[in-house]
Amino acid sequence: AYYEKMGFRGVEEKKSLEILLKDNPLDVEKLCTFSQRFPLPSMYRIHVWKVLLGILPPHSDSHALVAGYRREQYTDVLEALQVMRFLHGATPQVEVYLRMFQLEAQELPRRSELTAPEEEDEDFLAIGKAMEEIVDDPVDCYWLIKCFVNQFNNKFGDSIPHLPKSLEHYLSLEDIRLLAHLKSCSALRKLPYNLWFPRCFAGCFPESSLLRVWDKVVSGSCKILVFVAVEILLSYKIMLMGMSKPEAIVQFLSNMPQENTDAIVTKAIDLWHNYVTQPRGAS
Amino acid sequence: FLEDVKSQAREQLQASESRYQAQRRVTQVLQTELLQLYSRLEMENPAASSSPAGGAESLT
Amino acid sequence: FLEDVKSQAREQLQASESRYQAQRRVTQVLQTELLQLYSRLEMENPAASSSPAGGAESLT
Repeated sequence: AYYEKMGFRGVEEKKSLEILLKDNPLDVEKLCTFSQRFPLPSMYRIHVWKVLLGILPPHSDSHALVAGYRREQYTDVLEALQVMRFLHGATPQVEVYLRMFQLEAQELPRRSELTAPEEEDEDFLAIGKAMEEIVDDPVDCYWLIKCFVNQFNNKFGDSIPHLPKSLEHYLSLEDIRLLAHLKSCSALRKLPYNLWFPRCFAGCFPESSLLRVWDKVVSGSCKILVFVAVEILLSYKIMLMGMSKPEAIVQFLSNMPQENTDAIVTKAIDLWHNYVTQPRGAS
Repeated sequence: FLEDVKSQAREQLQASESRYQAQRRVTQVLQTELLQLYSRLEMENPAASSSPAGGAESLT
Repeated sequence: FLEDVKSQAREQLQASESRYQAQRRVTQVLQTELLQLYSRLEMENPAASSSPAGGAESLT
């Protein structure tokens, strides 16, 4: 009965999204609200992300024209990098995307000073690799990576450093004992935040789980990331309580098992709805 | 009046388009120039050609 | 309705401008690369430098 209900809900959601997608111009705000509330049906996900990230404009009758511009822009940048020998046949695809992104941002190193990607590029590369698994078409993929990264940094760049504090806050409400344990073995400040927040869990989760988190990020929430982290800690509570060395905790969390990531994401979204999207005072 | 707005928009888009095309022609000239230079460098300095190629190789 | 037409035109223009801007960045990078190559040519082949120098000047 539960699955029937869920299935029924899924059909209703899909129908209401289809109605929204027939609007011309598209109501971006409503699409955001939908994406905050429900998981996007996979057949519409890429399209909705493109609209929410501004890759496609609200007016549907401009989509063909704009998509043509996007494709040309992609080709122009790619060709130039090939002519300048920044790229060669064996360059990994994510590195191609990185160089294109750098060229457009006027951050391309000189060719004579070109080295393998730097540590500061790791977030981009992680997000790029995950997006590559999600999106087949390279033009779409490049644009989605570029706009995802740009929107994330512009909107949430200033909030990222505060997310660990927020994690502490919600963990104190959810499981004060676990928090006390992490604090007492001084692991709390050493948790792998850098693998979690700036790259939105790319590389930590299989893409199938990641998608539902990124639905929320693309539609305007970075707080969801905090709740995913809370649920990671909660679901490995028993193991974490048994570890007293911070290095062991960090080591474990940096190489998390991949089995129940779907359940973690589902619980994280529920928890996030409880605290944030449903008015309950806390924000 | 609506037609007026529409035609103004069309003109703006065309202007943007022609700016783009002009810039593309510049790019093409520069790219041709660059390709010629690369091949000249490699012809003139077959010994040193390891260094331009080296730039590319260091990428691998 | 008029606002709608205007905003649609604006969206199209923005996408077109973004394509133009990217092309401009490409031109800049190509120029930098060319200048570097010219100066390297001159260092390595001071004798043959007269002709590449001409090439460099035509860029400025």
